Amino acid sequence: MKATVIVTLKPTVLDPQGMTIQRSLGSLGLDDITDVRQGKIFDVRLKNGSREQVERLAKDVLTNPVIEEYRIIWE
Amino acid sequence: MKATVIVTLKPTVLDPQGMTIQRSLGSLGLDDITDVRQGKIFDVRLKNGSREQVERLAKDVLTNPVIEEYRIIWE
Amino acid sequence: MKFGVVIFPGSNCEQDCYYAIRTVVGQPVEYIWHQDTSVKGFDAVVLPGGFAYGDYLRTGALAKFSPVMRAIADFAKKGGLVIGICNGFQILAEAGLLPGALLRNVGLKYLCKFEYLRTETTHTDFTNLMTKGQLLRIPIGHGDGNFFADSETLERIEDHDQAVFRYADAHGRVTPEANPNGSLNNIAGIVNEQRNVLGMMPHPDRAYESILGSADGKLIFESMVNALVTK
Amino acid sequence: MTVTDEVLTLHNLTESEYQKILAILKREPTITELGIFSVMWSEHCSYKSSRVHLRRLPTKGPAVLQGPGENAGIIDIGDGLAVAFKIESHNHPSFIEPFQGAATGVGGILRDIFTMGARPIAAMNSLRFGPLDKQQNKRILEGVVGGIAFYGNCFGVPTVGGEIYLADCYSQNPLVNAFALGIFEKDKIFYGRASGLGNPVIYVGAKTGRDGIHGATMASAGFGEDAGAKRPNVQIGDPFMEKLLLEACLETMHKGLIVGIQDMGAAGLTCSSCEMGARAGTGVELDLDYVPQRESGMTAYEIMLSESQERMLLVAEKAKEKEVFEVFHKWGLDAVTVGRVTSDGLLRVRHHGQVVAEIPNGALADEAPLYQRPLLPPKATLSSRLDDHSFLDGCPPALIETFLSESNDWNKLLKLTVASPNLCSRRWAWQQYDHMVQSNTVVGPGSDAAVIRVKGTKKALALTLDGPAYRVARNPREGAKMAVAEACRNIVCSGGRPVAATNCLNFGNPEHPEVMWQFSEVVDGMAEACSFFFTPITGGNVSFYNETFGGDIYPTPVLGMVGLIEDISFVTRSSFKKAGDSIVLIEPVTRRVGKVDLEDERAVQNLVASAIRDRLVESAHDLSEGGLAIAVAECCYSNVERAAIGAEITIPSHLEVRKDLFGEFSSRVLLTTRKVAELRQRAEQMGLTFHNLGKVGGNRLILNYESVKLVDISTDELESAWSGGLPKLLS
Ligand SMILES: Nc1ncnc2c1ncn2[C@@H]1O[C@H](COP(=O)(O)OP(=O)(O)O)[C@@H](O)[C@H]1O
Ligand SMILES: [Mg+2]
Repeated sequence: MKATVIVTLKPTVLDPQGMTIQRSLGSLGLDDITDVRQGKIFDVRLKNGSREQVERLAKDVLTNPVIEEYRIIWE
Repeated sequence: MKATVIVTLKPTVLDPQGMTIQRSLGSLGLDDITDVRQGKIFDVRLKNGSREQVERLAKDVLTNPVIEEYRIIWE
Repeated sequence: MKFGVVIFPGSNCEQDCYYAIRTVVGQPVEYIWHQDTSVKGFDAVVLPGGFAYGDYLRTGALAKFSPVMRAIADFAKKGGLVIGICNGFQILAEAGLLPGALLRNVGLKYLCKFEYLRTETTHTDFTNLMTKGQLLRIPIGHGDGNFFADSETLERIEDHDQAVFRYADAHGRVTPEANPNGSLNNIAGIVNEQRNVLGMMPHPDRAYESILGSADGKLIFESMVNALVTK
Repeated sequence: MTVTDEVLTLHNLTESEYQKILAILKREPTITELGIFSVMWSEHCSYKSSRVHLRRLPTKGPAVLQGPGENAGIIDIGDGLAVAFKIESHNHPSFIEPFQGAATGVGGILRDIFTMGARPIAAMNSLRFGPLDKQQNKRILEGVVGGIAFYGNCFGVPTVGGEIYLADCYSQNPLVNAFALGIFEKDKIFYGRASGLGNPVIYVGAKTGRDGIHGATMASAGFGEDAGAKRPNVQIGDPFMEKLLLEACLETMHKGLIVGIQDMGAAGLTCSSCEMGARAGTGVELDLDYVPQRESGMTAYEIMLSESQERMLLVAEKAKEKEVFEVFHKWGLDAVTVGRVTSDGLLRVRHHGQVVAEIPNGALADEAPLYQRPLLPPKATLSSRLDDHSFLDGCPPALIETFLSESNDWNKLLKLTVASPNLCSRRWAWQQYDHMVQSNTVVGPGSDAAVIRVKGTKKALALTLDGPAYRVARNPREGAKMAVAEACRNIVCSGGRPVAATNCLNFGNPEHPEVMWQFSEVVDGMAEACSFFFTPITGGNVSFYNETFGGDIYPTPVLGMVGLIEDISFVTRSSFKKAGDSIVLIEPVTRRVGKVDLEDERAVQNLVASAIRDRLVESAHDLSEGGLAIAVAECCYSNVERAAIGAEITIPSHLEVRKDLFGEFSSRVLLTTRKVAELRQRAEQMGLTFHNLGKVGGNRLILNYESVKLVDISTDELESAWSGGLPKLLS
């Protein structure tokens, strides 16, 4: 079984990475793109289909709750 | 309009980050998880709905074709 | 003979390269701004270390779009000497001027320390003053120096004698323990097929005076001067 | 607005402080004004509990160009050059988010340096954590080290030294003190002054978000049960932005385009604007509609109090506004005029066409309340049990017991000791810091002091951070003197002359009379020793409220000492140089633990300094934690110049073997020399005790005691125990 964990910065938290990418796009002629925010994604495989372990992984290991939030997509 | 670009390492490329996470899982009792691979996700906003710019962004900027591949999710 | 050192936003070793070339190698050197569209008048171009655009997307990824990179690609195609050090190597790889890519260090951490490099070939414009197998002590300082290429590309690099430096131990043995970052075949530096573009992760610009712990890096700049003189 | 008790509590303002506000304004404050007062009068910004004491520190000297009161202190190093340096704490943010907290701490201190026009050329950090048997402490340490590396490496400043020390009291309250030093021509110093009526006030750098609102007031209150609720939006560091700001600011300065500049650190736009006005005796008028904003719908209160990082405020000459913009645009940065300098001495803030605040700058910056808080020596003090071996503090109890009882297997004991939490190698941490960028690093992390050469001269700078927390906890006054003595000794052992210092005073809750007593004692001890050694304090930082659930941390002063090496050929390392060199120990006639005799200390330092200058010395190492055995071991380990090397010495017996090997007596140094007789003569002339211990050589460390061979161990084995210590604790 597979799952995808998506970890992103909370919307109010500054994302220097995304901003820097966005700011450099003008010179590439990609000026329709008004905002870029960067996050992480984890493709996870698991043996017994124990969803609970993926939840714990996402919450306790992959996410820093002070600045990030996560969502899980099940396949 | 919004789009999400997901960039992941090609399957043939070693993923040290994913491997390090994977290795730490045993001691956390998360031993049903057999594989973790890390990637990046970019949440993009665009003005004129020009999909072509997002395609170019994903292909030319966000991805290094030597090591990575991408997919786009449209919203 | 004139050297040019490129400044990208976020470069931070441009002064080291400048100082090494001017003061120690004794050659004229000028800065090149990343927005410049020409490198006319220069005989050799240095892409220095640092964090161009913060390395925020991938190392070297945003810098490759700087206008100066088009000029440098032309310059290289015509045989001009280009050396990319650390972040400069990452930029050259991103720009396709060198094969392969630089991944995150296997240990996931930035590492700053001296390494031994074994000189694998003297048939380049950057190593012509060395002997084959010569050991150089030159420091690294990077978080993404793990050289990767697909197996076909790697084979071509080796077949064409393009691997210039490998990480080695103090006795010159190329072992897994001597590999600080997980690079394939312990590769620390490569040249293009034309042999006029070098990318290397270690910093010769931090090892050009014995007071800094080593002066071995000078050999690389002096080889470039030598190549330009004899050309 | 009705200002209720609750509103005042939320702003950490007392009733009497509120009365003072009413008296200054002669009316009720608006909410924005209340916010402005609360941050400017917070402990962090106003030093209201510490100022009466800090006045006792010596701040003047022939080399001092700028003492406390500006963003950084400045000293003259000759050749037309000056260096600016300062240390600052970022303790509370680093507890909430270790990586970003430490990163933004580094960012903040770097801004303090380049605000004055100096290019940062070195950084250091002093860190305190709880013991690493707790998972949370490991996470904090890893995060903090990672954050420091992330910021400093990207910015391009070499992180050349620092200290990490573990003890229980820091478990819920880590300390992150960041030091930076920059260099410039001494006639190109810039100040934070808003002068020139009508001159534009220009905002540059990152956009303003709701980051760290009330960061300053938070740093002025302890963490209790409601720490979570008080959490502001965490500040995220953007070292790339800061690097661009550095280059752009220095360029505007060199082109002579600006008249005043200040970074937006604690209390953001509020602090920078009113302090610049107060220093120049002018008013500043801001229109917040022009302030670049990252989030929508921000109130005036939020914009004024935001602590978003990587922002600066400059004042330019009217005619040069455009040129300033051009420089910033060249570096890809926004620059916006957000206000003007006025003549009325007021900070006037407009938002959406309305005046939302109007306060005299002087009242905010200079008329903050001052407290002479009660002082009381604490009843219970730390036990004296570990006085001879302070490094044991913070070690697991089992290790302490083994150390204090083992008396057969000294090989084992030494191996255990070198790997113990407070003595093991910090290489794991500093290898993550770029300590070579700028190609000036002559001696990097790991020696007594870091040494940075000054390009274009034959000089070098020696830098060290010292904060002997256990000693200060045992006796604040003596401990503070020891900190100064050790810092100076470190500089002298590196071939330099101590010139001036900066200090970061990390303490518990100033409302506890015991804490204020500690503070006062530390200031007195530091003042005495700094006067004695002619090393004025040119600035620093005070961090109070380092407590959790009512428990105060050790009083933890950290001293950052800057020394000058007149000729780079004087640079001396702590590590042994060559086989055959003689190892000698130099100490005062009277041995002391936990206190220092300043005259004795001076004699030792004078001897080392003169011996180095006269080329009698091959290596010099100051003895501190772990005493003689540890110092000798440290001199054997490998370094950038050579592989590990052995030594055989005979340790003179004095008291008892454990103390003779590991006792931490003050004012001692270990030298190697090829001129034993000459050195001995000098030492004895100066009234010092001289012991010729043995020689460098081989690949084993051999320690004889009287006629017994106590230790005989391969240096490789010892070094791997030492260097493996921290990784093992973290794994
Ligand atoms: N412990 C101290 N010793 C000497 N000077 C100090 C100390 N703490 C603070 N100062 C001085 O007080 C002034 C205000 O400091 P601070 O508010 O930390 O500056 P900033 O606003 O740049 O952070 C500075 O000039 C600083 O050097
Ligand atoms: Mg400041």
